[in-house]
Formats: sequence, C-alpha cells, structure tokens
Amino acid sequence: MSVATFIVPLVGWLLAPLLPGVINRVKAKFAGRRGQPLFQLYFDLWKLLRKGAVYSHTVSWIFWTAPSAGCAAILTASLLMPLGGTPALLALPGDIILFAGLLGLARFFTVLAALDTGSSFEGMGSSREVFIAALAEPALLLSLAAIARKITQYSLSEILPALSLWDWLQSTPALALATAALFIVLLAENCRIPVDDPTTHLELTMIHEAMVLDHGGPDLAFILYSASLKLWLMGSLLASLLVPVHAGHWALDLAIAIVGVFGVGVIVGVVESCLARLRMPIILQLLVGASTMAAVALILLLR
Amino acid sequence: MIDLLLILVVLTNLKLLGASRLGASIRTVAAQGVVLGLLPLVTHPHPLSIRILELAAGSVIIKGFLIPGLLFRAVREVDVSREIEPLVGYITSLLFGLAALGLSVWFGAKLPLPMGALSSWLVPVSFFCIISGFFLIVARKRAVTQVLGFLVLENGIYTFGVGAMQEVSPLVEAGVLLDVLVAVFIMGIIIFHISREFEHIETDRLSTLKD
Amino acid sequence: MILTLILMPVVAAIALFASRSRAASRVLPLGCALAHLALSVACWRQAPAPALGGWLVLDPIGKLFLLVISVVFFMGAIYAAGFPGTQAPPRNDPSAASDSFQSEPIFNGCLLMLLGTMTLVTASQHLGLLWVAIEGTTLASTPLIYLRRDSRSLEATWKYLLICSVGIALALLGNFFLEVAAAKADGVPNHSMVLSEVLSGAAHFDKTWVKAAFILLLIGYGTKMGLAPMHTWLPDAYSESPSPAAPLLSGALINCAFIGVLRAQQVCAAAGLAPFGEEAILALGLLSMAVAAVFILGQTDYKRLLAYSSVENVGIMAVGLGLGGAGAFGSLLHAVNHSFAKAMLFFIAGNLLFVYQTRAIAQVRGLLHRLPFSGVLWLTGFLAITGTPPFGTFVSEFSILKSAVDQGRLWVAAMFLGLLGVIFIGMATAFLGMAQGEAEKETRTRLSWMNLAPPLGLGALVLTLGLYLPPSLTQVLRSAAQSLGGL
Amino acid sequence: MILILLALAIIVGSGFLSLLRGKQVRSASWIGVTGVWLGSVLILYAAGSVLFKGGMESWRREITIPGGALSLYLDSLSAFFLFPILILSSLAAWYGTGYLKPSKKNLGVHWFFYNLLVASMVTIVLAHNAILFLMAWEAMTLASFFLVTFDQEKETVREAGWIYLVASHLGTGCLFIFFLLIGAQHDSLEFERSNATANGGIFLLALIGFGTKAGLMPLHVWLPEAHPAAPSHVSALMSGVMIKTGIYGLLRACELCGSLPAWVAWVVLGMGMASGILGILFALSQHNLKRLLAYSSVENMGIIAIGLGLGLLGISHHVPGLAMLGFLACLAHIINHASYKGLLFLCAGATGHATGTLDMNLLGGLLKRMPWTGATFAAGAAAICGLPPFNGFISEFLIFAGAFRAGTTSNGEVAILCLAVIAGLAFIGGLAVAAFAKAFGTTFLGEPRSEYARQGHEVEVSMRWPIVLLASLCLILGITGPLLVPKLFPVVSGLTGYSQEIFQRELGPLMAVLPKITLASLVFFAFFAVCFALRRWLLLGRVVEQNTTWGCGYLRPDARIQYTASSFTQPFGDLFHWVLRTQRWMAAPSGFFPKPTSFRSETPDLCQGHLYHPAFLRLNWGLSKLRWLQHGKVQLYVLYIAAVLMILLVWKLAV
Repeated sequence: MSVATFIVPLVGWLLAPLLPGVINRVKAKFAGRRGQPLFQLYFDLWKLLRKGAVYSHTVSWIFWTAPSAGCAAILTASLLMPLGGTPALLALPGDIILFAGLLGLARFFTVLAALDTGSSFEGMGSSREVFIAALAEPALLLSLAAIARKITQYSLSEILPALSLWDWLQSTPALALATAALFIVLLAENCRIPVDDPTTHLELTMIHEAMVLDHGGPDLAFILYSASLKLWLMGSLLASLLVPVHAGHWALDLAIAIVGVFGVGVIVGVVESCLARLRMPIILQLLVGASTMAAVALILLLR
Repeated sequence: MIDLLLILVVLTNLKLLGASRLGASIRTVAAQGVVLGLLPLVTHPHPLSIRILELAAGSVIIKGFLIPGLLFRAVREVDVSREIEPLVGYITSLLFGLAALGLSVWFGAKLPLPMGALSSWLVPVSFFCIISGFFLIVARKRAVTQVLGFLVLENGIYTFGVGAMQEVSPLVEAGVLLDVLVAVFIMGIIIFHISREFEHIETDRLSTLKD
Repeated sequence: MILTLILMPVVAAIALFASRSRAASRVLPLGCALAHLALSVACWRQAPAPALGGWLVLDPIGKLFLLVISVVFFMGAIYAAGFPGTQAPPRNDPSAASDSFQSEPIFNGCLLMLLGTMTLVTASQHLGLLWVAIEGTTLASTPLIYLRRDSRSLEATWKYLLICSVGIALALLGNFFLEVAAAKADGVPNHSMVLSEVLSGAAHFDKTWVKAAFILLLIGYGTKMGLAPMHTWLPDAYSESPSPAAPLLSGALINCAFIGVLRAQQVCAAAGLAPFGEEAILALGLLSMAVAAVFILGQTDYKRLLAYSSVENVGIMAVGLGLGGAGAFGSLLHAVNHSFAKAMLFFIAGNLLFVYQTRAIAQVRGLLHRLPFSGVLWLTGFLAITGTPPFGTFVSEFSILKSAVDQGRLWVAAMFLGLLGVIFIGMATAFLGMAQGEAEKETRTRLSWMNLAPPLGLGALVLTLGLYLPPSLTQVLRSAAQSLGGL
Repeated sequence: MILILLALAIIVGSGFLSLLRGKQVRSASWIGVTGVWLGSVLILYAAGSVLFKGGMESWRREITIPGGALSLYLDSLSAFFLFPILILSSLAAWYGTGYLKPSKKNLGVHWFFYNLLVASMVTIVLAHNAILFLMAWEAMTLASFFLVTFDQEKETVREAGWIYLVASHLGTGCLFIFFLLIGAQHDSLEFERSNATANGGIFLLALIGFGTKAGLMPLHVWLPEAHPAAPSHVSALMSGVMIKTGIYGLLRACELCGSLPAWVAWVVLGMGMASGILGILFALSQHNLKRLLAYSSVENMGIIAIGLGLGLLGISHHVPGLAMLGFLACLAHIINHASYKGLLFLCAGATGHATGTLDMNLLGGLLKRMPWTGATFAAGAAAICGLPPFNGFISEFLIFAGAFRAGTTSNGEVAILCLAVIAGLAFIGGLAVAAFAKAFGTTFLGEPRSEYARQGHEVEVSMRWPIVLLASLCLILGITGPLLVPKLFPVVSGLTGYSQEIFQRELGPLMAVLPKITLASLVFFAFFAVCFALRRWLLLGRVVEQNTTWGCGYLRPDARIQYTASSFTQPFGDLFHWVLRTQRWMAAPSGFFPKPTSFRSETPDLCQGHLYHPAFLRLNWGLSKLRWLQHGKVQLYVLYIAAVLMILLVWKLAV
C-alpha cells in the first residue's frame, strides 16, 4: 500500500466538483455563451455550507440524515475506484458489487428523503429514479462483467490497471460496446441529458433535481458534492477504459488519467449539447439497449 | 324329464319378458318356483332321501306360494291393472330374451360342467334366468317387477346350484332359502310403503337421491 | 365362546322384538355391546375353540375385524343410548332433514341383530355360511335405514335392498362356481366349502371356473362393500340412515363385505391365481377412488360426502389388496383405521344434524364457535380420514403407496396420490367451510357426553394407531396378510 | 441429543399446558413463550457445539410403524438450520405476547400450535428417517395452517388457509413418492448419503414438493395469500424460517440423490431466476404491506435457489469454486433472509396493530408516530435490498462473486448461466430498492393519508424489543458477516464433499480479503459520523426554520397531494404490464370543471389467476360432467353391475 493509493481518492475528493464545471463550460461553448466559472460548484458548496436550513413540517430524521449518509456512501465508494494504474485502497475481488451496492445505498437514502417530504414532485422524482436505476443496474454489472471477462479478473483494481491497448486491438467491438453501455449508464446514473436534465425549470420533467427540491444549506451541499463525486467516479471508470495507457510511473499515469476523466467530462458536455432530454419510454429503450450492448459484448467475449 | 322342467323354466321366463300385467307376472314367477322346486327330485341320481324331499317341499312352498302371496299382499292397494309403459317395450323384450337365450347356450358350451351334467340345458337355462332377471330389473319401472326380476335371477342361481351340485349342506340351503324369503318379505313391506307414500310403485320416479 | 358371541346379540334382539319394552331397549344394547367387547378382547388374548365342526373359527382376519366391529358397535351403542331426537321431522324436505325415530325397541333390536350377523361373518369359515351371514347383515340393516319412514329413507332403503340383493345373489353363484371348480379338480362332486379345506385343495382347482367364481364373488361382495361402480346404493343409504346407524354401516358393515372379498382373494391366491385377482381388485379400487373423487368435489351434503369418502376408502383398501404383499398389510390396517375414523365422523355428523337440522354443507358455518368440541373433533376427523400424519390412516395409506412404488408400479402410485389429492381438495373445502367462520347464532349448544365420547374415543384410537401399532395387532395383521398370499 | 429431546419435550409440553390454560390469556401466553425460549436455549447449545466444534450426534429408536424409526441426526447442516429457526421463533413468540394481547380468543390454542410448529421445524431438520420427516413435515403444515387461520371469521383468511392447505398437501404428495423412490433404491427409509448418479426426475419430484413449501415460482401461490392472513409473528416465522425448511429439504435431497445431472441445475436456476424477478415485480405492485413482503419472500427464496443452482452447476461441471460460493451464498442468504424478513413482518404487524390497516395507500407519516418501528423497518428495508452495510449484501455478494468468478474464467454453459445470473440478480437488486423504497416511503414517510395512519402510535415494549434485536442482528451480521462466512464451510463441505484443502486452494484468497468489506462498512460509518457531525456543527447557531413542503408555489398542501403507492409503481406497471396484468381503475379529469378524480390499481397473482384457478375450474367442470353417473335411477344402477360383470368376465376369461 503505497502513498499513491491514498492520493487517488484524495485527488477525486478535491477535483470532483470541477467536473460539472467542465461539462458546463463545454455546453456553454457549444451554445456560444461564456458560461459559469469553472469553479462554480466550489463557490456554491462554500456558500451552502455557511447557510442555515429550512425544513418542512412533514419531514422526519430520515430527511436530515440522508444527505450525510448518501455522501458517506459515495465517499466510501471512492475508496474502491482505481485511477491511472494505482489500485484502490479497499480493492478486493468483487468490489464491483460493493461499488454498485454503495451507489445503491446512496440512492436509497436520497429516495427516502424525497419521499419524506410528502411532496408529489419528489414522489414522482423518486419513482422515476428507482425505475431508471433498476434498468441501469444490469447494464452496469453486465458491461463490467464483459470487461472482467476480457481480463479474467473481477476486481476493479485488477481489471482497470491491467487493461491495455493490446486488449483493445484484440477485441475492439466487445470493449467498444461495453464502454458505450457504461457511458449510457454514466449518463443515467448521474442524471445527465438525455436521461435527465439537471438544469430544467419545470419540476414535472425533473428526476434527480425533483428529489432534492426541499433540501437546503449544508444538506444540499452534501448532495451536490456527492453527486459530483459520483460523476467523478464513473468518469474515472470510463477514463480508465478509454485511456489504457501505462506510462511507467504512477504519478504520470495518474496525471494522464485525470486528464482522461476531464476528457470524459468534455464528451458528456458534447453529448448534452447535441441531444435533448428524451421522453420516458425512449429512456427506457436506451437503458435496455445499454444492457443489450453489454450482453452482446459478453457474447462476443465468450467465443 | 329334466329337460322338460328346464324348458318350462325358459318358457316362464319368456312369458315374464312379454307380460305387461302385474298379476300375471307374479303368477308366472310362482309357476317357475314350483317347477324349480321339483327340479331336485329329478336331478338327484340317488334314491330319494328325506333331505331332498324337504328341500323340494321347502322350495315349492317358499318360491311357489309364500313369496307370490307376499307380493300379492304388497300390491293389493295399488291399481295393478294400470298399464305403465316399460323402459323397454314388450316386443323388444321378447326379442332380447331370444338373443339372451342364444348367448346362454353359447356360455353353456364354453363352460362345461365337470361331472357330466345331467342335462346340457342346465347351464344355459340358469344363465338365461340370470340374464332375464337382470333385464327385468333394468328394463321395468314397477318395484314389483323388479322384485320379480330379482327372484328370476335368484332362480337361475338356484337352478345352477341344484343341477351342478349334488350335495349342499342343509344348513346353507336352508339359510339361502330363508334369506331369499326374508329379502322378499322386506321388499314386499317396502313396496307396500312405497305405494302408500307415493301412490305409485314406479321406481324410476324414485330418484330424489342423486348427485 | 364363538357361539356365545354370535348368539348373545341375536337372543337379545329377539327378546327386544318380543317385549318391545323401552326400558329394556335402553339397557340391553349397551350391556350386550359391553359384553361383546369384553369377549372379543378375550378372543384376542386367547384364541377361542372352533365351533360347529370347524365352520366357525376365528382366523387372523376374523379376529381383526371382530374387534373392530365390536369397538365400533360399542361406541355406537353408547351414542344411540344418548341420542336425543324425537322431535317431528319436517317431512320430505331435503334440506331440513332430521332424524327422529319412533320405535326405539325395533331400532335397537335390529342393531343387535346386525351385531350378531356381523360377528357370524367374522367367524364363518364355511363359504356358504359366510354368504348367508353377509346376506343376513343386509337384511338386519335394512330396517335401520328405513326407520325414519319418510319418502327419502324409503327410496334409500329400496335401492339398498335391491342392489345389495342382486349383488349378493351373484356372490352365491360365485360360491356355486367355486364348488364346480373344486369338483372339476378330481371328479368328486362333494366338496367341503370350509375355507381351510378349500385353500389346501385350491391348487388343483379348475382355473377357468375359479376365475369366474372369483369375479362373481368380487362383484357380489364388492357391491356390499361399496366398490364402484356397484357403490350406487351407498351414498343414499348412508345419508338417509339415522345418525346412530350410519356409523355402524360404514364403520363395521363395510368390513364384513371386505371379509368376503378377502376370502375370495385367499382362494384365488391359493389356486395360484393371485396376480389375476389382484389385477381385478386393483382396477376396481382405482375406479372407486376416481368415482369418489368425482362426487366428493363439489358435494353439497355432508352425510353424502362422508358416504362417498367411504367409497374412496374402500377403493384404497382394494388398491392395497390389489397390490398384494405389503400392500395387503396396509389394506387391512386401512380397513381398521377407516372404520374408526369414518364412524367417528358419522357420529359427529349426527350431532351436527341434530343441532343444525340440515345436511347442507353450505348451511353449516362456524362449527368451532357453536359446537367447539364437536367442531374440533370434526376437523380431527377430517385430518384422520384424509390420511394426514400422525393419524393411523397415514400409516396405512403410506404402506400401500410404498408397496406400489417398491413394485415399480409408478402409474398406480401416481394415480393413487393424484386421486387422493383431488379428494383432499374436495374434503378440505367442505370441512373447513363448515368448521370455520362466524356462527350465525352465538349460542353454544351443549351435547350430552354420550354423543361426544364415542367420536372422541374413536379419534383417539386412530391417532394411537398412527403413532403406535401394538405388537399383537401387527402380528395379526401380518398373519392375515400372509394368508392372502402376501409378505 | 438427550438435551434436544428434552427441549422438544419442553416446547411441546408447554404448548399443551398453554392449551389447558387457554382461557387465561396472560398465563397461556407466558407458558407458551417460556417453553419456546427454554427449549431454544437448550437446542442451540447442542447445535452450537456441533456447528463450531464439528462432529455429529445421533439418536435412534425403533417404532412400530413399518419402515419408520425415531431417528434423529444432528450434523452441521441441521445445526446450521437450527439457528435461524430457534432464534426467530423465540423473538417472534415474544412479540406475539404483545401482538395478541387485545385478542379475545382462546390463546391456548394459538400457543399450542405455535409451539407445535417450532417443534416440528426442529424435528424436520433433525429427522433422519423419511417417515419421521414426513410426519414432522405434515405437522408443520397443519400447525401453520391453524396459525394462519387464527382469524378464521374472515372470509379472506379462510380462503388463504384453504389455498395454503391444499397447495401444501399436493406438494407433500410429490415428497411421498420422492422419498419412496429413494427408499426403494436404498431398501430403507433411513436417510443415507448416496454416491450414485441420480435420475434427475426423482430430484424434480423433490423440487416440486419442497419448492411448494419454499414458495418458488410457479408453485408459490399459497404464499401471498397465507402470509397476509396470518397474525404477524406467525407470518414472520413462516416467511422467515418455515419456508426455509423447503430449502433444507432440497439440500438434503441433493445428498440423498447423489450426483445430479447438469440439467437439474438449469431447472433450479431457472426457477430461482423466475421467482426472483417475478417475485419482486409482483411485490412492487402490491399495496398491502404484508402481501408485498410475501412476494418479496418469493423473490428471496428465488435468490436462495439461485445460490443453490450455482452450487449444483458448479458440482456437475466440476467448478469447485463456483459450487462452494453458490452453497455458501445459499446458506448465508437463508440466515439473512430469516433475520430481515422476520423483522419486516414484525414491523408490518406493529403497523397494522397500531393503525388497523395494512393498505399502504391509507398509511403514511408513521415514522414520527412509531419511531422504533419505523427506524427498524428502514434497516430491514435496506438489508433486504442487499445494500451494504446490512447483511443482505453479504449473501448477494457471494452469489455475484461466484458468478463473476465462473463467468470470467469458465467457458460454455457455465459462463452463460453465470452471466445470466449476474444480469438477473442486478435487475432484482434494482427492483428491490424500488419496492422497499415504496414500502417504507409510503408507509412511514410523508403525511398520514388517512385517519388510520393518524391514529398510529408506538407499540408496546414486548413488541418493540424483538424488532430492535432483529434490526441490530441485521446490522451486526452485515458488518461481521464477511468474517463469519468462512465459518460456514463445514456445512458446505458436508453438502458437497469438498475438503478443506480444496476450499483453501479455490477460495482462500477471496476469503482472506473478505474482511475488507467489514472495513468498508466501518469506513462508511466513519464518513457518516464525520459528515453528520460537520452538518451539526455548521447548523449550530444558524437559522433553522420550519415551513411547508415546496409545492410549486401551492401554499396549502395536504396529504392527498402525495404520491401514493399506486402512482409510485406506475412506470413499472406500464413496462411490465405483459406479465403483471395490473388491473386499473382510473377516473381521469376532464372538462373545464373536472370532477374528483381517482386512480386505483390492483395486481392479482399471475399463476393463481391464469394457471391454478382456471385449472381448478376446469377440473371441477370436468368432474361435474360425470355426476350424471349417480342419477338416482335404480334400474341403471343394476345395469352398472351387469355391465361390470360382463366386462370382467370377458376381460378375464377371454385371455
């Protein structure tokens, strides 16, 4: 266990709020605007952390513990994600499942908190959230299984660092499909366009944002922070896949990977700029499509 | 001699199949009982013993007189003269009787008696009686006719017993006769009650108990 | 000893017929039943001497059923003594059946007569005497069914008498055939029809005649026993007979006819035709179960339900006997269990009929509330009759099933279980519907202990047989099964 | 073994005593419960020594029933099953004293059957003879039947009881044949381990028989009926452990059958997947809390069956790692499901007890009124969704690990099946989150939707303690579970025959790093503590206000505004309409002055509605067509006799 293993999560914790900024910048560029500052989320978080809070009469302790718990779950998940060839702190065979489980835990808390407010918007948001998550879950695990099958290991920290360009050359279609599926999962899990629109003004069309309407102050800060960290983690997963470069030194690898993560952010931004939010039935097709792609990838690798 | 008695039995059976009037039928069965009562006297090869005489006398009395008497008493209150359409018509019944007779003869050929029967008619006639008895029970509506059918059936078995077996223990014989008597006695009582309760004795209308 | 057993009830019956004394009619059956039970138990402890020159001997089969009959009769006597019910019945109303009867001395006399003839059946070693005795049971039981003297019981009685008489007549022919078969063996016309001699000589009998004789005996006694499709009289007779009589008909009388079938099978086995007989019995047994299943599912009258359940159980016995070997053991055991369980249920059905004044299943609700004790017994009886562990019926049905599987006759086993399953569904629907639910009237009705003790006692017996088979019973069952050519 | 016999005697004896004191409610309850506790302690002592120290105990007495024997045998598998059975029985009994307090019924009967149920379950896992096993099996069915029909005045309860009894009985029929066939092979009805290659058909009989009890699709029909009908502590016991005896039976059947053909694993996996996916989909669509939990039991039994199926797959394809992980997962999930499903049913019971209804569309806002019940329900919900750090995660992790392991390294059908399992289990997990977010959310969160929910109040202590204990158990097992998993190996070894060496070689590395999961749980708690403390600190001295929930500017929100259970599941209902067949009643708003609108949905069981019910009607119809046989005409009755005589004569004499 070297210094590097401790640095990887630290990097994530520090840089995560930057990622939404990058995406916003890209979108702004596409729209021809200047857009928010890159560090906007840092400012927001700082502002929120210093604020008081307003709670609904309806809510119970679930509502005020959920953001902290959700944040803790994502923070724990960050200890499972390797970056740039450096294995994660808590790496173990099957940590894929633990990772998915922790994301699920965070989601569970968010959904409960939303239901706790007794608002119909938040109820609707949580209903859609669990619906989308249930469909995204098989796609996530299947695509990871496809990559795991390629490497014949099933720990994130062994799969991702071991993946090389050679593997890509060997089975381009399978890995491409799996990566595409993972990308869709990323969009779905992180409530990006075309699955969800984080910037919409109409509560009825929201999913994730609808769930956190009633949060404020430090709670909202936790929620925003954990959302960006989740995006970071998924981004680093994709980055490890897309940039399987091994430069030789961990620091160099890490730097390349961080660039890769932001690269993923750019792609997300591009996608968000080009697409509009899809209707629910189409989202469904998209997610089922992702699972199908992952399954095809697996079948290709089974041969 | 045996053959003569046996053929009388066949004829009484045919008469029963074709008879529509109750009184005539009962009398026919009584005649059949008398004929059968005489049967042990002629089938027995040995000189007549007291036992055979007793058996013959008992049969004649029970089958020829007691049972018909009981039946007459039972149906006294019923209007016996009234015609009731049977389930199978009389002509058809007769035709059936002839067919049954043929079948019985065939059975008789199939089932040879061991000790060289006294008459080749014995087995066919007893079978014919049994079939006729069944037929009477199945194809007629009146309770009395059904009792007659039962008696004919019983007579068939009796014929076989008398003809095929020379030595039946007296206790059993007496028991058999007594059982038949009591059975018919009770049947008579019940017919009496049926006629009082329902004012008819048609058993196909006795069908409240069903699923 | 045997003669005492047979004659005691007959004499008592004749005394009752003669005196028509109500007081005597209350005391005599109970006393007679008690004495009979005591003597039967004594017969188990020490085999009684043969009587009438070997015509009356208690062999294992007889011994087994003698005790069963005696126990059921004893319970029946207690029940009859305590049976309330002399209110006027609504005449000819099918749903509102009741069972009052006016002439108690006649009823009790017939009961005693029935006991006497049944005892004769168990002890008869002479096939002709057996026939006479079985016909005697029919005649003695006919007045029992007719005792209510309404149109329905009249109809039932008529059917019972006519069909059973026809059947029994066939059995007589079967006896004659058997004699012919014996005569054919050596040309000597005179053969003793005493069972032991028949069995010892049967190997030389003419096979065709034995086969024909067996078929006639099977159909004849099978009619009396209630094997389908000759069972048609049974539901009518059982459901119309007065409450104290029905348990005896199904609990004791069936066994007498069963003895007839057993004797026929004994002869068949001794003649080396065991598989032949078994095949026919098995087919009729399965048919009986199927027919019972048809009528149990969706049955609306609980006494008829019990009657069809008798058809089913007769079928089970036949299947067991038809399988032979360990199956015959199970079959005999099942006969015992069924007698107790079914008599128990009929006793409780009598209580229900008295309290609810209806035989319609749909109109009896909330038994557990209205008649807690009878309700519990009713459910117990349901479990017992459907062969649920730990009741004795489970052991016997399981033994039968086991012998089917052990013989590799999986189709028989599958049909057996499938039919039992369908029957269970039908029974569960009826019994649970009656026992559970809200009682319409909250009043609890109290019944005399004399109407509760008999079913309780029989239930306890069935339960005991499921947990513990006394060695003496096992011994008797084994030797009885052995005499059937099994084991 | 003497200890166990003594304990059984105590349990049954106290049941009888309780029966005798039926009228005195308090003493009847206390006698019954004390008996269960005392017996449990004794048996667990004996079971613990076998499970942790190894070895086995046996006891045998001949009985008079042919083929039968009182033959008890305590090996590691039996000892393993005794733990969930007795712990949950004791806790549920304790809960029951409080739950039944308001009842005016004769509680002696109830406790008699309760204790009988406990004793019969213990006997089932100890029985070493088919007859003893079947007797205990039927005793269990009957005892639970009478417990289910405790409220037999209600039509629905009677109906449920009927379905349960009939389904169990038919299932048991298959077991009869199964044991007899096995017995015919061994020439004895004693249980003997077989090494022969078994005929898969025999195992199929066991699968039907035991699968009915276990509630595997499509044999589960009784389960969603019976569980809601029963008193809650009985539902907890039935769902928590009684249906597990079905799995126990399957595991024993594997032993008795010997090596099974590969297709059996396919069938078991198929049933497991069907139960898992359909079970959770149906659970999601239910609005009765206990019915939802019942379907969720179907789902969890499916997961257990998946574990078992993977184990069988591993054995038949000689992939020991997969086999061992599959069996380990199966066993671990049995324990886990017992703890959280017991907990959830008890909580649901408390909810129903306090409010008078279990219809989620009428509940809401109970967390503030029933803080203990609500909090423990939340824990149970998280556990059943397989979320870390609760125990449900551990067993699902083991299945996933096995599937990933074999899916990435094996080839052919094993890999395909494993990958299917991964996809299926992931889907199940996602749906479970939805189902239990709905269950907890609509019941305990938000505003009360009706007067029922408004009158909710926390339940008394005797009902509170068991659920708190169970919730702690879920958490403790979740945290320490990874450390305990290797301890289960002796049981797996007994089942599969793999030695310790194979275990070390195949799974040693994985087992060595499993504690990291525990570490992850602890880290999670640490982070949570930090975040929460930070929040408290930040809010200290700041303005914290209370206001109404944001309603898009609508200022007078009320409870009717909330999402209901029906609306929450509407997207799922749409997507899976082809299998769920949800029935809907909607009065949509229309016109300029719309009338009051409403929406209601109901999801009856698929198999019940489309398979068993029609089949039963068809059977009844077919049989009723035959009833003319008994038409009442004596002439034809006699004709039957003549006909059968002729047929027999011709059939028998012509040959």
